Amino acid sequence: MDTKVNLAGVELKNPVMTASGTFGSGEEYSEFVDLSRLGAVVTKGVANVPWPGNPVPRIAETKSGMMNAIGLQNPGIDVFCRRDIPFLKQFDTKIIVNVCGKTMEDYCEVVERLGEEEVDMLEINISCPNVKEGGIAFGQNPKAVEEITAEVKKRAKQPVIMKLSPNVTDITETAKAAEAGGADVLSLINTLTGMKIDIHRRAFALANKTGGLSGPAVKPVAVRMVYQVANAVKLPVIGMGGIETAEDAIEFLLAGASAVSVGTANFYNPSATVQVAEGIEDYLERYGFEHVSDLTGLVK
Amino acid sequence: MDTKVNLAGVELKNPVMTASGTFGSGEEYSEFVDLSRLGAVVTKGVANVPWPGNPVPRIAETKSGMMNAIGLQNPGIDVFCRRDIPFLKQFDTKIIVNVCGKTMEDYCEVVERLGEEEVDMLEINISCPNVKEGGIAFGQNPKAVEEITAEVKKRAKQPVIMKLSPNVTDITETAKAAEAGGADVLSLINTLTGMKIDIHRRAFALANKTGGLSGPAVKPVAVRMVYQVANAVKLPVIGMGGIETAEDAIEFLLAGASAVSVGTANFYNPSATVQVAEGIEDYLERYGFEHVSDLTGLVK
Amino acid sequence: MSKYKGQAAVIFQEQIATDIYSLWIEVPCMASEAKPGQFLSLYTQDGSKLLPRPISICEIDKLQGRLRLVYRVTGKETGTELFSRLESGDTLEVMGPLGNGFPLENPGRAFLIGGGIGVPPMLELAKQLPGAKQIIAGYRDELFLTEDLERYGELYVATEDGSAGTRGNVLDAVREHGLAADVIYACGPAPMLRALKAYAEEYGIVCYISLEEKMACGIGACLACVCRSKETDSHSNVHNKRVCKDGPVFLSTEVEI
Amino acid sequence: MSKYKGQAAVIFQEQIATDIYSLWIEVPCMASEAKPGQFLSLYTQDGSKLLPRPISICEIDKLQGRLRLVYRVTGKETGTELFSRLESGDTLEVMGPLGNGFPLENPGRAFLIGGGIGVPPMLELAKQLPGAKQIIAGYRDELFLTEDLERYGELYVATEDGSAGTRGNVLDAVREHGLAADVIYACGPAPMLRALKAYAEEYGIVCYISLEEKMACGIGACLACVCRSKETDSHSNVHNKRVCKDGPVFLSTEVEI
Ligand SMILES: Cc1cc2nc3c(=O)[nH]c(=O)nc-3n(C[C@H](O)[C@H](O)[C@H](O)COP(=O)(O)OP(=O)(O)OC[C@H]3O[C@@H](n4cnc5c(N)ncnc54)[C@H](O)[C@@H]3O)c2cc1C
Ligand SMILES: Cc1cc2nc3c(=O)[nH]c(=O)nc-3n(C[C@H](O)[C@H](O)[C@H](O)COP(=O)(O)OP(=O)(O)OC[C@H]3O[C@@H](n4cnc5c(N)ncnc54)[C@H](O)[C@@H]3O)c2cc1C
Ligand SMILES: Cc1cc2nc3c(=O)[nH]c(=O)nc-3n(C[C@H](O)[C@H](O)[C@H](O)COP(=O)(O)O)c2cc1C
Ligand SMILES: Cc1cc2nc3c(=O)[nH]c(=O)nc-3n(C[C@H](O)[C@H](O)[C@H](O)COP(=O)(O)O)c2cc1C
Ligand code: FES
Ligand code: FES
Repeated sequence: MDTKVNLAGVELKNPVMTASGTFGSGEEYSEFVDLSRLGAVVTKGVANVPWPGNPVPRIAETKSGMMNAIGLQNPGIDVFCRRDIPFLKQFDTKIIVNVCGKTMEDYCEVVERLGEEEVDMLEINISCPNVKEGGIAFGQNPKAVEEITAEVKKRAKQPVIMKLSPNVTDITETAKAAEAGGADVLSLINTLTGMKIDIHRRAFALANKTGGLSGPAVKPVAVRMVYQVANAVKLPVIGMGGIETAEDAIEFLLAGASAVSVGTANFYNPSATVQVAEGIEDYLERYGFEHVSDLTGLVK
Repeated sequence: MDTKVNLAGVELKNPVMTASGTFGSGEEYSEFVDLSRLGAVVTKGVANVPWPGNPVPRIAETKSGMMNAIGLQNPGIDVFCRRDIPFLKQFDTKIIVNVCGKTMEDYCEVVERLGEEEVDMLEINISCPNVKEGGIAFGQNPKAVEEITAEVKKRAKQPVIMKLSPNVTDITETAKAAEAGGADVLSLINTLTGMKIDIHRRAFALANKTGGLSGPAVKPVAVRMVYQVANAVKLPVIGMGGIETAEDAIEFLLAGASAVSVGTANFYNPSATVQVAEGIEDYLERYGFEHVSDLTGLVK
Repeated sequence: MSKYKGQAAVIFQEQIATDIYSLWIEVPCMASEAKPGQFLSLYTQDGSKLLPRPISICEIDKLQGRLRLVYRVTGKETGTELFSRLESGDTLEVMGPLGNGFPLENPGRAFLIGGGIGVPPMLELAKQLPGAKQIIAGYRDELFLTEDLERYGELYVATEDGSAGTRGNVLDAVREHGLAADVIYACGPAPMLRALKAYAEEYGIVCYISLEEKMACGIGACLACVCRSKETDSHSNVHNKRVCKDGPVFLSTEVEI
Repeated sequence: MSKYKGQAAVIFQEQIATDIYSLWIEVPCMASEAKPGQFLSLYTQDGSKLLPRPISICEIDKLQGRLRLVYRVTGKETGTELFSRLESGDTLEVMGPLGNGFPLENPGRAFLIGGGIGVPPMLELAKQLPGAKQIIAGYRDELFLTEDLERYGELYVATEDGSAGTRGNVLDAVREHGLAADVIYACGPAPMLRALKAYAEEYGIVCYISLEEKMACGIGACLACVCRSKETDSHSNVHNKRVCKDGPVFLSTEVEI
């Protein structure tokens, strides 16, 4: 049985990775899972300088989901390179660094800096709904997506994953724009913008007013978008949004994803990633598939 | 305590209505709730001619939600006027007829026909994701929204509610387009397009491949959009999407809705509508609000 | 109000075969109205599972106000798995009785045919239907409810693996024993119902079949659970009937399956 | 691996005041490691409620491998309401022990100050902290855990409505009884902690406070639960510390509250 997947020339031992921002840089979760069992660890978004993030409350529970407005708090690329990359190098897994920024220049600075580091891929977050500048402002406009993809690609030493926002009328447009800009891989979905109001305090549940909805609640939207994108572009797709179990992950693979990320589920099941990887193996065996890649896009 | 709300000149005894398609024309639910306790009954969408709807399976359960692809099955306007309107006239509630169509002409035909009937308002569904023509094709394009609103308004004898799709990048654009077209009221959200795959049969869970996601899972997205729209237009807004309890309904009111619709919750709690109406009264009393309209848009 | 929605008391639950559970609940107002072939909507207590699980009535004890449900656990983390953990003293949210049920005027010799998890509704039907009854129950391998069934009619069993009764399906059992009837009452998987529809046409006999479809409201309002009808249906004004309200029992001639 | 995530056995639960429950669970690997001031993440069995409910450790019974949790049900349909229905024999999913806990080197006379649902962690702290302890517990009206607390130190009570002890807050009780200390350990609502921070500054004494914030991961990875730190934090490289991992106990001087 072959669980390997190839994303733009990078070979992952299996298609299971972590969703950015839900796993730190892996340190805290290494107490619960052997990071070497994962296809890749995708780090929390990192910017050129440290970001303090948003005021608290930063999260709120919703039915079968949660909203977050962390606001991309991060220690900046210097500390990240000094501390987080060496930590991850101890494990036999691929390192994918998620990059955020407020301006085109911010993104480019981080991407250039990472060219010198031993990381395997870059994931460019142009879809964070929780910061005023940057993020989603890029991700909702196909022209801007193409532009930033092209600029990043010019500077990147590693293959580039563009992370798409689900808060759009037609996700195939931004997907095609990223493809036109030269993206190597697409990942989706980031969070859906949501809001919660505390009716007793008559105030927003999140200090930021709105937040990004994630978790099982959004899975049907995510599967639909992965299906649409996989059928609209030639690039490999990393699917995510509400994956808790191997069954969920397989749904994304069958819809067209080449790999998957586990996000919110880590919070309530710290071994979710490894369980997903194991469950995919069981499925391949049960139904007699030789390669996990045989599942990709099987349901049309 | 005053629970009355005024929508474009139509006075509802309270802000609680049913969401189109989740309550039929009220007959089946009249065994469980006194329809006269509701602000309004919004009927299942009706077209100029009978529609057979989509093949089964038409629904699938998802975490804290469900997907449907009923495909607007309806008996056509003739049977509807002969049977459903007289049934609803027996009750002391407002009648809002939800109208669907494949072409501009279809919508206009139904709207003209309803001009002769004793119904209180019309809700124009330009946001159904489950039919190829019509529906969402109109609802995702601001220009088309403005056009169809204007055409419908020319012919309508009753106030017109335009029902907006959440499957858009910026819902304030379609909201403003409906306002520009002359809409009297806006209602939102319709369902979010989703997909589910049965990994054991390796087939779509719905015959229609995609379906509309509804229920508590979508509430955060719905509250956010109601807030955005209420702050972008001058029209009253009817909020819906995942309302199960009075607490949920109050969240929508505080976000800016003037009235609310209960949809999917009817399926698992047939008395949900009346319980919501009662719970809103309790809230007004507990916090000393005199008018339910005082809640509208209180959280800014 | 003839439909009840509320809590039922769990009286007793036992596993009667692999993944098959038998559950007695007490809910007097429903038991007094229920008819064979009707079903209940069962609701889980897990807030993430919203929709009803429709389960047929297997037995009715009007005297004690109790109903028996026999159901299959369809997999891990399903609603039926949650139901299987219920114990005496627990409560279960239910709505019903729903649907039309089987007609009880017996026009002659009857076949009562159940396939797999379609067997349970045949038990109460066998108890209530007057006249001569030949009960044919088909299983993959493991039998259940056969001891209950044979008290109310001649029982014939078919198993796919031949481990009991006729090897094959229910029609194989009919042929093997040379059975004949004037009317068929059936519940089971679609291929079985299709075969019975053809059989009934061939022999020119009346055939009632109980259909299954995914449901949301369970009471006829949402139009989720339709089946194709031969003629235009008077309610829908198209060729669709609602399984939950117009059915689940239909004449085999009025629906296309 | 020092953190455990898995099932704990419910040994005994009782209601000890309006909406306040005391729950003993057995989970030996956690009991052997737990320290006062640490907390557990509790998970509901309702699939629609995903996030942990952080609850402080109230008592540790290392011998029997048990932990006591005392918590408040915050409303209808909440996770804590679901926990309140647990009975002996049930299981409960937990993770922990989490966070740093209170330092146990006692540099002199200590105040142990709990406000409302911040009282419970003071019990195990009182048991383990060496030296002279003055325990000040503040309540709105109804008392709980006072009989347990007075076994481990001098207990002073304050109630907002004056129904027991000093009318007012914990600092009113300190003043009324003319108490003094060299170090403060405190857990309770933000206004109380703010007042204690000011009090400690005024008297130039060390003050440890346990903070609360909404959590997702509970282990330091998601950055949901931050509080503002006075200096740049070495991990975050900004003025944020994680309540779940760097706390929940902080020196009052290192955080802005
Ligand atoms: C009128 C009627 C009577 C039935 N009687 C019985 C019975 O007596 N015993 C029995 O074991 N089964 C019966 N079934 C089938 C039973 O409803 C399903 O097996 C059950 O709903 C599956 O739920 P789950 O929680 O195990 O699965 P899940 O996968 O968790 O279900 C997800 C959703 O799909 C629906 N669903 C899944 N399978 C079916 C199905 N086959 N039919 C309808 N809805 C489905 C569920 O109701 C639920 O809404 C009947 C179905 C119908 C329509
Ligand atoms: C370190 C720490 C220790 C705590 N110790 C105790 C204790 O010993 N006893 C006790 O009764 N309470 C304690 N709390 C508060 C307790 O966590 C909340 O009251 C509880 O999570 C509310 O959950 P719910 O299911 O009742 O509410 P819901 O409204 O259903 O909760 C929704 C979500 O919000 C979170 N949440 C709500 N209120 C709080 C809060 N005040 N703090 C953090 N998260 C919250 C919940 O964890 C959940 O994720 C502690 C909090 C923290 C951070
Ligand atoms: C707390 C939190 C923080 C996140 N931070 C980031 C981030 O820094 N960069 C990013 O691209 N996505 C971020 N995301 C989005 C996730 O990577 C993922 O796209 C989304 O949560 C959907 O997957 P899930 O439902 O499995 O969580 C974050 C999500 C959560 C819940
Ligand atoms: C089964 C079903 C049928 C629906 N049919 C219609 C319809 O005919 N016309 C319409 O405008 N909306 C229709 N809707 C959308 C609902 O009116 C509502 O906008 C949506 O479900 C969100 O609300 P909820 O989460 O409370 O269900 C339907 C929804 C469901 C679940
Ligand atoms: S389930 Fe709604 S009509 Fe049958
Ligand atoms: S809860 Fe995730 S960092 Fe504290």
